[in-house]
Amino acid sequence: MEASLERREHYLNVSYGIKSWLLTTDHKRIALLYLATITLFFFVGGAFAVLMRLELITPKGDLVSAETYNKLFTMHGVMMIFFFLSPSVPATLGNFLVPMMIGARDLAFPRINLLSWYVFIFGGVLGLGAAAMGGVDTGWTFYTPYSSTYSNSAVVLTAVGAFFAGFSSILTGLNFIVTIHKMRAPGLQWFRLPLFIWAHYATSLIMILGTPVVAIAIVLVALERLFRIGIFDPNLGGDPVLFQHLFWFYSHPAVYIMILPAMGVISEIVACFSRRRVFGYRFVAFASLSIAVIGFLVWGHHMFVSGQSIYAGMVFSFLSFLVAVPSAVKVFNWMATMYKGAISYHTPMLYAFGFLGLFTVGGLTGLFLATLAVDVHVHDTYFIVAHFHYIMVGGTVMAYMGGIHFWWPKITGRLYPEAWGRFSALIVFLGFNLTFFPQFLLGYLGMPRRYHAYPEEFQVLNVMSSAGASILGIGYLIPMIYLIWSMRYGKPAGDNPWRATGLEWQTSSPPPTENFEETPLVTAPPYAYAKEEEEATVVH
Amino acid sequence: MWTDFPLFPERASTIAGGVDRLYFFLVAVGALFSIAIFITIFVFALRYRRRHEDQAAVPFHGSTTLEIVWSVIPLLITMVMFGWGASLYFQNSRAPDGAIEIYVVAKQWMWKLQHPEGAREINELHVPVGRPVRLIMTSQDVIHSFYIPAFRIKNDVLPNRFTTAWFEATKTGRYHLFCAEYCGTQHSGMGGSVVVMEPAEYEQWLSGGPVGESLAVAGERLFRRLGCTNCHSPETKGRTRGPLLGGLFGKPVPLLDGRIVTADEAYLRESILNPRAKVVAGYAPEMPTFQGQVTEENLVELIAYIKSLRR
Amino acid sequence: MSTSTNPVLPAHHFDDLQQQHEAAQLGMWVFLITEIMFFGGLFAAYTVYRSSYHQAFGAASRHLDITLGTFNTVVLIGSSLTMALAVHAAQRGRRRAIIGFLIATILLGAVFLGVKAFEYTHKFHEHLVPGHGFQFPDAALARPAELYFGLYFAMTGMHALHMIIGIGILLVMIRLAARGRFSAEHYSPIEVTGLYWHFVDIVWIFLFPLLYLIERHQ
Amino acid sequence: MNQPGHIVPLRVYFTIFGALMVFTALTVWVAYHDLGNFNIVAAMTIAVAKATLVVLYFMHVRYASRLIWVVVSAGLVWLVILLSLTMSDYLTRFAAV
Ligand code: HEA
Ligand code: HEA
Ligand code: HEC
Ligand code: CUA
Ligand SMILES: [Cu+2]
Repeated sequence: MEASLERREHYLNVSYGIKSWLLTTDHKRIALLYLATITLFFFVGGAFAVLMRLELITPKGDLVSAETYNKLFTMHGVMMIFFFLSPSVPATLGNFLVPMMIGARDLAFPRINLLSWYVFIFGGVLGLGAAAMGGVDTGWTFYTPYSSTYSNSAVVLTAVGAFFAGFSSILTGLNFIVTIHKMRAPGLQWFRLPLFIWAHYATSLIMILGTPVVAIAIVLVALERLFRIGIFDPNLGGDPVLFQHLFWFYSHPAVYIMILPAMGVISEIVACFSRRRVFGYRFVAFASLSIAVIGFLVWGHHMFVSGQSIYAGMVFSFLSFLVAVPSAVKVFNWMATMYKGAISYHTPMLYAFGFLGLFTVGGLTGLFLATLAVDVHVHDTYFIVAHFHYIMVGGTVMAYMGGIHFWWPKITGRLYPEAWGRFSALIVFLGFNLTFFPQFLLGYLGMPRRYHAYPEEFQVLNVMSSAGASILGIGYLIPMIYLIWSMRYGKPAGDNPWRATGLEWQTSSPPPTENFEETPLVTAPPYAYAKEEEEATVVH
Repeated sequence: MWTDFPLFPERASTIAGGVDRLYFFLVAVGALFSIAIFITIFVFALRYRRRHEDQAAVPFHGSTTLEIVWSVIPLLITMVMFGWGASLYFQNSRAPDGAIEIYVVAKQWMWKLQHPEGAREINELHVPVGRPVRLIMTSQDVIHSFYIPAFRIKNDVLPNRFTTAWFEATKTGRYHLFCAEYCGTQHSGMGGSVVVMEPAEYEQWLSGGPVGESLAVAGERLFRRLGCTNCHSPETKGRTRGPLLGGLFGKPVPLLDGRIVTADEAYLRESILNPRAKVVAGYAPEMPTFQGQVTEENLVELIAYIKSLRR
Repeated sequence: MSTSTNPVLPAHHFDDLQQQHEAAQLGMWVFLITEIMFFGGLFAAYTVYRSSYHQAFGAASRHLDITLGTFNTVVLIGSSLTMALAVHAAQRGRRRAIIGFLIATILLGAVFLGVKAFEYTHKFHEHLVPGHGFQFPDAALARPAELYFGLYFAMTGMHALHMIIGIGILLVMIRLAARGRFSAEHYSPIEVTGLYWHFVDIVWIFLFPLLYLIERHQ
Repeated sequence: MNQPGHIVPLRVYFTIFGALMVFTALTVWVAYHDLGNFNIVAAMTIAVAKATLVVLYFMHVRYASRLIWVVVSAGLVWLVILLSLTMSDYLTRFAAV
């Protein structure tokens, strides 16, 4: 097997050299370019988090100055949201898998795909450049008038960086939508698509419909800083709350950009390692779409105490509860998929367990925040910080890690070391909860977020949180090391080590440049894991 | 340090109890579902673990009944959350009559608080226990947020606009006052405390402190100095160019364009800064804007003066 | 999108020209709805402020030159017509006509931008550009009027930027057409460019009444 | 959206252009009449009519597949969501509690 891996031509060895990577239009190589870059951004963002947690060990602001601290959480948020989590699953796993799962040779616009990576890199360079030039201190939310008039940090540079990251995600979303509509293999009807594809379709809708609005909001802030065209300037009678509307019109749906693809990953993993078709396939598929659509109607829940009309607040609260229902449907369907399954404890499945539990906690605490009277108290406290890390780190990052492990054999042709995988999944889970659970308590106690120094009675919980963060950091470093190691030394995986059913597993690992030797013909729904279904799925 | 280790915030206002009850309900629902889901994961993972490589799962693919059940039940639960949360919020957003009115002016990075009697404080607010207090808040620069955890209240404080909040303290003591909206370098230092006192003590504090003149008196002086009297003075009866302002506060005002608005603080503020936005029926839009000539504190004084005018 | 050197063969990852054509068209439409939302943010800001400051908006609007605005509207719609004719020519595979109509479109676009530039300089001399030097005759309305002009420059500026990009694309199309890349079977780049150009026209169709025609009767 | 696409007769393009010119004149003319709140309604109605003509004929949506129709309407629906929910705040912000 070892030998065959080298002899056979596949996308990794068709050509060598930097140029063959930087000018590639192969969606699989572009996915790896993205993987490398967002990993970098994750560790940069993580390093900022480490420094913050170190500062917060003591109540006094002694490690870094207040100014530095403000820059730390801003750049942590910007890096993590715009440059790591939003592109995480879609730009890496999505780029790699969307064409393969639908039996296409590439995305519809391969060169636009490459362009999207360059746009992303350009934005990232601006973001990092802003960090190098002293950083920004507005918070990742860029609220005016602080961002437009008062802050003297590199706001424009960072904002433009975020703008380009957004533009890159528009291009990705556009590519996915066209690809999914126009490039499906013969016989691959909509209800034969894997749920991963449904999730990415829903995500792409949000990318193209929401991102432009935050783009214009960012442009307006930049215009105000550069040319004093004060659209949000209160001195002219402009309304800073309007900026918040435009910002959250995108940034709430954006949280679903960050969770939907992760949900797609979980559907694939849970089905494969329970050897069951995903329970209630159609409901899960439609849940993705309805989350994407209803998700656009709830943005005002970030503004309950912002001076927004209380009536608008009530409308937004109501709609926020509606969006929870499809999420609940999904969780229940995954649980039902495991029922009477044949469950194995491979690393991806352990991450999926983690996802299910932590997403539930994060989502349910989201309901606390959608509840008006309670949000008045917990808004802008650590309760919020805990909520979104539970969903984004406990949910999305877990699913992302699970997905990377799940498709690692497909991507590299080699297996990662299973024991290490399980061990670090456990470390991540424990470290995570120790980091972020105390923050719920801190939040209800009233500790505001974005605080560089805090009253003494909050110290114990903060120390616990910082301790957890160091464990969590280790939990992320281990996979980083063994995954890189396995690219060279891992056991050859074979084409389909998990005996999974998706189209991507029906081709060799690593796949050839054009993905399939022959365009596959699909005749049955996905996830034919049960014995009697196995035969009828794919005919070549 | 390790002895003072609270896990739950103090409850010191009339609305705190209601918010906490709702919170406990949410915690109960949340815990119920989370624990149920954690246990189910464990049970399924153990009971249905794969015992040998080729084990096949029992195939079945879905059940519309189940889907309906687990959509409708969460929907009903969330509707309870919505109804409870929204009605409490609505109740809590209306201040009772007869509240003490305290003006809050926020700026990077301090709170300036002005009592109607004239006492001014910075980063510290003294209030009597058992009396509703209404805060009328504005900012001189960026957005801040007035937050007293023990009272479970919070509201953003915006430039060029009034927002309000209210509370009625139920327990004497000293509580944290935080700025909860990120406002720049010293955001975390922009705090202080609220001191809740027995009413008698409070009276004493009011008279004992460095009492300035009351807001309304200062406002009256300004009213003359800025020349408002030229157009709004009862002395020049008969030929005043602007409407008389006595008894105006709280009354409905018919406007030139047919709308009727209530003369609240926001309206008074707008009338001074942007008089053309709402022109009173029967008058010409002659009043000049005073934007740029009056500070936030001046405005507060002018408004307190106009509010103090009786018919 | 026209990856292949031989114009009649589809790019390697498409099955046939039909699929490629449909993909290009859908792609452009999807891109255009992102553009709708992009301008949508500006329209939202406009709606909010116009509803709060209708007087000031009316007064400020009367400082715009309605003749130039109307003239530009006619010019831009005219350029849409020539663009549509270019697509028509492409569908018939008439290379010379394509190039001619594209050049006409560019010229009309350039006229539009020229007039716009003239209007901008005029505003500059009248001190109606937001910022330190802003002056408005009616002092009581000066601040919201500044807001209006902020929106005016942001909206027309973004629109002009889109036109400049459009002209760049048109130039590329002329080059490709001159090299004989298009035929009656393969013309989707031209068609897709046309979609973009018409979209920019539509934005102006809304900007014109919203910015120039507020309360002209006073 | 068939290949090669539907070819619209030239006459249609010129008719549409003429209609757009008429609408332009109309919108300027109507702006000089005081119709109160109806001015903005008239201006927007005319603009929507013009945009519809451009979309249907110049952009060929009239002859396009269902999918394109869906895409175009999605764009409009989302624009309406943005405007209406934002205005829901501003229109009720100062209503009495
Ligand atoms: C991936 C990211 C992500 C996701 C998916 C969510 C999902 C949700 N979020 Fe969260 N949120 C954020 C990221 C995310 N959020 C971030 C980053 C912020 C802060 C931004 C900032 O200010 O910096 C935030 C802030 C935030 C606020 C504003 C708080 C404030 O600032 O005052 C609110 C308020 O309503 C909210 C609500 C919700 C709700 C109701 C959901 C729902 O979609 C959750 C639905 C899921 C479930 C409900 C769990 C599964 C269900 C079950 C297991 C069954 C049981 C169910 C029932 C009984 C209903 N979120
Ligand atoms: C995708 C999103 C994402 C992710 C993955 C994370 C990950 C983490 N976050 Fe993040 N966080 C946000 C998104 C995210 N965060 C956002 C949006 C905000 C709001 C910002 C704002 O208010 O504007 C925020 C704010 C935020 C705060 C609140 C700051 C404040 O309000 O004052 C805190 C505090 O504990 C925190 C902690 C952490 C920790 C410990 C992790 C850990 O999970 C990180 C673990 C990873 C590592 C530890 C990296 C491993 C690397 C190493 C071990 C190498 C170390 C190298 C050196 C030290 C040189 N985050
Ligand atoms: C040049 C004359 C003039 C001066 C000076 C003037 N006003 Fe006025 N004011 C008017 C007129 C005329 C109106 C009614 C039309 C309108 O609403 O604009 C008015 C209306 C008002 C109203 C709304 C009254 C109502 O019945 O609703 C308030 C409040 C007010 N003025 C406060 C002030 C204050 C405070 C000052 C000084 C800082 C001031 N005015 C200075 C002319 C003036
Ligand atoms: Cu003031 Cu934060
Ligand atoms: Cu949200």
